[in-house]
Amino acid sequence: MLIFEQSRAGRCNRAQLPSSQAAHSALPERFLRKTEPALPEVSEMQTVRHYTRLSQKNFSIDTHFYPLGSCTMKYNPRACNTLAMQGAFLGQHPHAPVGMIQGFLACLYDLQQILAELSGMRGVCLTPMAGAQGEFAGVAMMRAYHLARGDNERTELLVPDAAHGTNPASATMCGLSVREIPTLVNGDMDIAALKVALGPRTAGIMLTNPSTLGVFERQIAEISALVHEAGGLLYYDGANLNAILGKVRPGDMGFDVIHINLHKTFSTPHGGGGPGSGPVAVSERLLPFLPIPRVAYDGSSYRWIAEQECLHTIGRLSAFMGNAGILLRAYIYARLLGREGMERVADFSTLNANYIMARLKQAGFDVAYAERRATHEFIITLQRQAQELGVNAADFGKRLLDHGYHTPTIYFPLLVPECMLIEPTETEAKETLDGFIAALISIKEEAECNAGLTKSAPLTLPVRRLDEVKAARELDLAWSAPHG
Amino acid sequence: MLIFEQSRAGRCNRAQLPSSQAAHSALPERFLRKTEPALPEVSEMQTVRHYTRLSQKNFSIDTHFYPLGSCTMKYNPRACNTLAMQGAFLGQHPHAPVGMIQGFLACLYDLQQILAELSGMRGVCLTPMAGAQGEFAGVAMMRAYHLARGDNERTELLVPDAAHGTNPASATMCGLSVREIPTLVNGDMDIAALKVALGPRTAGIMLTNPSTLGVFERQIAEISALVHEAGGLLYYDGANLNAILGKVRPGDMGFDVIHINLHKTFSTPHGGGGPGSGPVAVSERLLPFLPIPRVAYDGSSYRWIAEQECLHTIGRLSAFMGNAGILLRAYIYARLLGREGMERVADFSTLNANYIMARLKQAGFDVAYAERRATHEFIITLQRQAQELGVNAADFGKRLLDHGYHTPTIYFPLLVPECMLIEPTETEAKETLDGFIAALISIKEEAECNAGLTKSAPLTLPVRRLDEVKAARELDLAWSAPHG
Amino acid sequence: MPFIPHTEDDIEQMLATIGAANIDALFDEIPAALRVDGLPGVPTTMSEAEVSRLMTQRAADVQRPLCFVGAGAYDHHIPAAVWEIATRGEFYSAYTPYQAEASQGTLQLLYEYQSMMTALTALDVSNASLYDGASALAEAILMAVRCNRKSKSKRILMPTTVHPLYRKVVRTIVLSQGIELVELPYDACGGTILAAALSEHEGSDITALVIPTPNFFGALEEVDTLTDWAHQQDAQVIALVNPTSLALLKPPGEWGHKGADIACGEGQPLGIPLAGGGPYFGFMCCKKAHVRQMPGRIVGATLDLQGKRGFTLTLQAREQHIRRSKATSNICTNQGLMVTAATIYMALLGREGLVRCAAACHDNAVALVDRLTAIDGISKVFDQPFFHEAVIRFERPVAGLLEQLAEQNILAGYALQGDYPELENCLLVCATEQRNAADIETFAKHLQQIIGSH
Amino acid sequence: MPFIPHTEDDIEQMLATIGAANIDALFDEIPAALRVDGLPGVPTTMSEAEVSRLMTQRAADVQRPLCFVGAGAYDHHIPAAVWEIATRGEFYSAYTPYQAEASQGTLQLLYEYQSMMTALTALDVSNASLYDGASALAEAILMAVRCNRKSKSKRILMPTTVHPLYRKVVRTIVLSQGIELVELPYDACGGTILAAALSEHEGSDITALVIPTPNFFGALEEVDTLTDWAHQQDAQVIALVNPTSLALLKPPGEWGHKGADIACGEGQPLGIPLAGGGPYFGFMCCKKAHVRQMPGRIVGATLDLQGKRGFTLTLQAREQHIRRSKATSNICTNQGLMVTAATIYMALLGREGLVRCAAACHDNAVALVDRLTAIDGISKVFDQPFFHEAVIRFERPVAGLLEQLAEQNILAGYALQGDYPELENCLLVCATEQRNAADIETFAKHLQQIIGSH
Ligand SMILES: Cc1ncc(COP(=O)(O)O)c(C=O)c1O
Ligand SMILES: Cc1ncc(COP(=O)(O)O)c(C=O)c1O
Repeated sequence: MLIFEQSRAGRCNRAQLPSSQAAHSALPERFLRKTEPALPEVSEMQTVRHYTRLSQKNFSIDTHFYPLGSCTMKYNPRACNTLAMQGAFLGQHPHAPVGMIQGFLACLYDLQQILAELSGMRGVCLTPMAGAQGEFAGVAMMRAYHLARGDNERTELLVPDAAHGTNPASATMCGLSVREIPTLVNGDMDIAALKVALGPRTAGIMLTNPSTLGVFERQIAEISALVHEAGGLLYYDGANLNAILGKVRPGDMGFDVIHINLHKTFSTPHGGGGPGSGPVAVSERLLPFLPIPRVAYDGSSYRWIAEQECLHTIGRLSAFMGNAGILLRAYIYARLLGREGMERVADFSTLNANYIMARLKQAGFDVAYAERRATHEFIITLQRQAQELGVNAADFGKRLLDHGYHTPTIYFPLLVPECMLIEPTETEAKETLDGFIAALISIKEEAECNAGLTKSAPLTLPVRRLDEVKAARELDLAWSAPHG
Repeated sequence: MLIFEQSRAGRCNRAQLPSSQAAHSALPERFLRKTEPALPEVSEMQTVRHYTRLSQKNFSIDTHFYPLGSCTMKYNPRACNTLAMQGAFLGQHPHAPVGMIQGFLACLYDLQQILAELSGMRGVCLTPMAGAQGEFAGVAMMRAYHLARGDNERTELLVPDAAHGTNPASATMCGLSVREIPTLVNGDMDIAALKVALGPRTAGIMLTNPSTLGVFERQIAEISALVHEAGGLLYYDGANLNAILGKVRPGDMGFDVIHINLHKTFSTPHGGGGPGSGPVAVSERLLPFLPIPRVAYDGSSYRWIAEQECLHTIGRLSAFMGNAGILLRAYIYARLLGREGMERVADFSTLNANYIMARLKQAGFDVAYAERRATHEFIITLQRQAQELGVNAADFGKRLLDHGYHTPTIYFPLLVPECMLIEPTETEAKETLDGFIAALISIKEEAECNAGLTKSAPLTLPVRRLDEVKAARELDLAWSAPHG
Repeated sequence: MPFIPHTEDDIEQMLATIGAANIDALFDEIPAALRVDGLPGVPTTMSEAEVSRLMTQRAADVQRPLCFVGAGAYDHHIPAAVWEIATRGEFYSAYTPYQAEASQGTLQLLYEYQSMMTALTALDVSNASLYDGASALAEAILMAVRCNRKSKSKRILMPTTVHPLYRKVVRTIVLSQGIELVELPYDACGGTILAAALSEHEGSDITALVIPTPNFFGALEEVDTLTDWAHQQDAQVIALVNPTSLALLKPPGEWGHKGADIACGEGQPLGIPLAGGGPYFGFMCCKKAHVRQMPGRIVGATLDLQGKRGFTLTLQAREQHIRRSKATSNICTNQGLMVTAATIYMALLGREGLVRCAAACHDNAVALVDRLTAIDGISKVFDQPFFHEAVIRFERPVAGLLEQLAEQNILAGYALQGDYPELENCLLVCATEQRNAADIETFAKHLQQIIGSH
Repeated sequence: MPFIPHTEDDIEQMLATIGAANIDALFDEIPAALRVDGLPGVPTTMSEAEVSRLMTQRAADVQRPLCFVGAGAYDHHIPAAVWEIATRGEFYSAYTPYQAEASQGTLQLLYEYQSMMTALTALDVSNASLYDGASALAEAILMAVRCNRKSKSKRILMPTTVHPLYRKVVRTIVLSQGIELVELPYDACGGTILAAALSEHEGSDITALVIPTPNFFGALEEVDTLTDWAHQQDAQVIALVNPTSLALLKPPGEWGHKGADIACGEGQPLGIPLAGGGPYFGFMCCKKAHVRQMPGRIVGATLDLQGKRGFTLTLQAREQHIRRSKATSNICTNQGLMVTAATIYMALLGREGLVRCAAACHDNAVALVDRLTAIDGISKVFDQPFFHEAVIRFERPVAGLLEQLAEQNILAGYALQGDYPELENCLLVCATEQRNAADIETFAKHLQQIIGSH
């Protein structure tokens, strides 16, 4: 039942009413609404019960293994939430003078330093509110760099064909055009194609390494050299940073700019879709273009860097300090891990992925790029099953839900047909991986003898398989009161 | 799976280890344990996931209608929790000097005043940690009163046969013997029997009014006069205070002492079985015997009343200030309600109970004391169904779970066979009551044509009906590691 | 190694299965020259106990003043239940509901959120959130350009009564897409869009007009006239609104004859803590006709294969993961948890609660302005009705005053001179439902004292 | 009427169904003479916003000192996850799991709790909690009387090394049941039970001996000798223990040749906040033979009708709702939520975590005592090994010192003279794993300064 369907005219939650009866009639009629908005009229307990019960209808990290590739669904330490939710932090007004919020600024400053250090970069701006906004900021800085040098023709951004959709979309939002670079069958970039693509129109290239194919781009040094020689810059999509934390730094690989998805590598909550946070870090040459606001420290107190100090900044991306509360959580997580913990992140996320890959290979699954090392994630393709049994990746995924495992990312990257991108993360125990592997194997066996059953999954969730076509055709996007 | 069954030797949650590696070997061998305790070895995420999932296996007020008679399962406002869990309150050491904890003492003092006011009593001690401890304290004060007067023979406590089990048990713990007073068929006390029982051995009488039969004892003024005349005192079991809040006060009814179950009337959490809180309030004559600690206010600051000021106190019931954090929650709730809200509590809990009773009567259920007004709760008896269909109160109760309703209290009070004591509380909406009524009716119909199905309930819960006999015969009270 | 569950045994078995000698071997595809040996510049690991202590100290180094500043972020009461429920693991640690059947909790909640926002704005559809109010405005402008096929100019009329920081964000985000932002000055008397400035653009190709109300000065724009004017120019109307105010004020869908085309704004007032500036969330609603140009996630109701109602992400063909460089936006991760909180907030306040909250804000703001302007040397700057903020002028620079009031633990307002040099000595002050008469008196008394002692 | 969902329509319909003219008619069985017209003495209703502000102000009026006091309540780190999970509505707002099938969450957790407590104490069974440590000791004494059928005296040997407040609570609770409490003095050198005092009771009818360890002075009693001595007298042994210490110290089940019969104590150290003194919880474990004399709830594992494991309350025939005046105790509502937190706490720390925590406490306490007694004029009072508390003596009254240290925001310890007049100028100081070297130094420095400036 919807909260609206529990509404009754005249019901109201009195504990939440302001005590004064206001006399807003003072406002001229023309500014006022004629009827009260159709918000639900429910009691506080109904609301609590409703949303508590709704929450129970979710899979989440706190309840299920959630190996959603490219999303790094690792344990979100509760301490990060509890400590960031302290009243003093929550009560800070964004316009509060810096003298009142030194403790908060200290956290942001420290986080800037930590991110610069682990990315091998020179400067950091924390403000982008998700990976995609980090991409926008990064590409905008690349563009600003070229323009500042009078290099006005560089409007083409090279993007591997396996890239995440945000990469080309961000390029477009920055007014650049996208040129796709193909991938070789071994998962590395087609350098020959890259060479053809590079030229005076090249603004730069946007890579994730490890790529979304779950393999490390081995030619990165060469790519970096080629792009730089051609006058372009290198952008690092940090969505996969979990795989290499403390092993190799984007700055050392030759990248000029990187965004870091804190909601992935730094375990801030995914929140049913966000908030994320996508700080950008840059090499020396992009420093002048960093967005604002940023925090400076003079040895005794912290302050916002003034706009006037950043004449070349690409500007602001949010009204205030990005997703500040998420930055606090990431900072707490970074301190909990420390340098020792950070190195272990890559170790164990990679161990987990390679273990599942090895076991699935043994069990007869088709692994994409099977000759390569898995990084923190890897791909299986169910094309054979789709062709032979009529059971596709989506069916496998839905059936996994019945086994109590969240579906891995499916149908991305687009390069591999009927693919499943599996990212276990470092925080999952071997027994959990074994359970997941067993489930996949049992689904494969089920599909071989009872494909109909598999295709009708899920069977045990609050709803059976939903009709997405109907959803898109007969749009029902908001509740409206039944007539009469 | 138990948390122990997820344990692996050598696994450990490093974020929770103290940073220093301690050298406790300094302690002589004879004091040390030889093997480490068999606590689970699990990761933090496993723990979070395990207990989050366990929680989902509970019915609770926040998820279900929970009409458990005599327990007042009303909405627990989240504000009471959030505000009581502020760091400053949580961090207070019980030995902190009063100068450091004025804000806390102010809350306790205010609560003492409010409870005195609404009970019509002269003095309050907040320390009893549940209703039963309140009973102990109250009876102990009655005993102390008689002893202080040299009235040493008064060792008999009169208790109606319908009383809650804690009443006789508390009497025993105070060294008193219990004499049961029968109840008339109309639900009132058998005054004739009371007169017979009263005498020089009478320490007093312990009543709840409304009684556990869900009816108001109409002869209370007469009872009070008789008991007082006989030299006894009157104890009010405040478990049912929700029914009369702001309507009639125990002090005005002639009671000398009362305990108030804050986890009932004042909506502090039931917490899966506690903590409760059972403050006691007394009339003038029992003031000297109140337990300690209590809070005093001199117009500018708050302090603990010193033991030396209370020469006749029955003493301490807990090492420190009882369930202090629960007292804070009750205080917050009391302020949210205020006097206006308190009166409404009785109004609407009574309205809800009478409504269900009326509807169930119409639907052909047998209501006990059908000619009486229901108070905040009432009783149905399923004796007819048990005899005719073989479906008893327990079966009805288990089947209700399948319909998404928690079972009412069953088989209590002992006076009514196959009974269900139904207490909806004031915070439930009419639609919820209607759903519950419909469920009971549908179970009755089901029982009439398919008793086997009803008796096999529950069908939809994490487990089917449990074998309680086996549990008691083949005791398995703690996990032990499998051998080998 | 906090948060890593592996035992030595596990590691050994797993490596054996993989056929690797040790964990380091798993990184053998990374060119050795690029490898770093750890991160010496990152601080060392701390236990949770140590970090708790550090963060408690840091929190103690943040003050909690009495707040009379708004200017884009508002100090409303947030019912305790909002965050107790929103931070439940099942909401907190789930991600975008790609697998609808396993995410009915989040999806139904988003559908309810969309329904609440359409109820507030009187528009047909809502998306499931954008980053914040400022970026939502930028997205609304990009969307309006897509919606207004007739217009070729990509010319947007942007009043200076729009929040200065929003205008900066818009510039950052939209300028590289060939969009022209034309500033509309404000009326020095009313503090609203200068009507005369519109006539200059009469008849020219305008893609969209942004109408902020309450505007940055707190004043209510003449939305009916403005909307009709824009529609006469074939321009789209983008409403930039405060969601709390919509409980009281005419909703964008009812502005003028046809209603605004798009409404957007900052969702923070709906149960989101101030929190130093974020996370907040941007909301966006529009007419049904424009839904395919909407950026961001949208949830729809549908049926499962047994005919039971369920909810799912829909119209995904607009989005970057399908449409890539041609998507309506690059947004992927949005502000889901904030919307979770906002939904619970709106349900907890309910219809009457939000109306009363908005009314109390307005009343308190009127009381505040009346009280302050009763002080000698303080005057009201604009005469247009306002919602819960207004501009007052002092007879001397405000910087010093703000500092002295801060010493009294009062956040007195937002100084306007930086953004509007002509508004010398002017302060934007705000009162929400949280500021009672005593608070206002405290503020006024301190102010009087400071001014008097000058 | 906060929290009441009824609409006017609802009320009308419900009254019509009932056949009552108005709500007041529902109270017509209450004698009119007794009715009151409301509660004028109770303050008026406040909105949640107002109460929040009040409680935030009250919280601001509570200081958070650096804590070196224990004496029955210990300042341990509590992992954030403990209370984030324990306050989930499904745990927080459920009641005693009478309907096992609808309460498997709470029941399984309690079974796990019992398993953890038996692991810590090396005894066979645990109940599901009592009110607090002090009342648990009282219940243990009553239980020992029931268990020890051979003894007729109801004589309990109660060392003065037991927490003075516990002894008071025990007196309040057990004295009316004809139980005799005999005080055992302590050894002025060791700060533990005076061995010589025992010999006085040799051969007499003793029902039980209470053995506290670490005792109130922090000192470790000679548990093996004491246990064996008591058993030789056919007395029951009641161990009063600190659960954290049990991660390190010999568990009661292994004391002497036969082990203690009953172990009880305060559960607060296991993840329960100090919170001004409660809610905490009492724990109690015993040998299997005594289980039917145990007070409180007990959970057992069993099977459902399909053979699946499940959990249920068991041995209820001991309890008041069945046995009434003959029950093992009057306890009904216990401290469920605290045990929920403690269970999560023990799982989060795990075996190694609790062992390391206990070890760190001990080490810090040793460091504290070493550092303080290095100051001129401060000496250690007892020579027996201690766990995380110890007694130090000053050359002058401690009251003034405590006040001066409190001004420096230091809670310096518990003054003993009130309870032990012979321990003039003595302070019981404590260090948990939370007190690091810097804290100890801060304490010592301030103390030095104060003493020096005297
Ligand atoms: C490879 C990759 N790049 C970019 C992004 C975009 O990040 P965000 O969703 O934070 O905007 C994602 C996230 O899903 C991703 O997986
Ligand atoms: C009528 C009655 N009296 C006494 C009690 C005992 O209260 P508590 O459980 O708080 O000890 C109860 C609680 O269930 C009760 O219902």
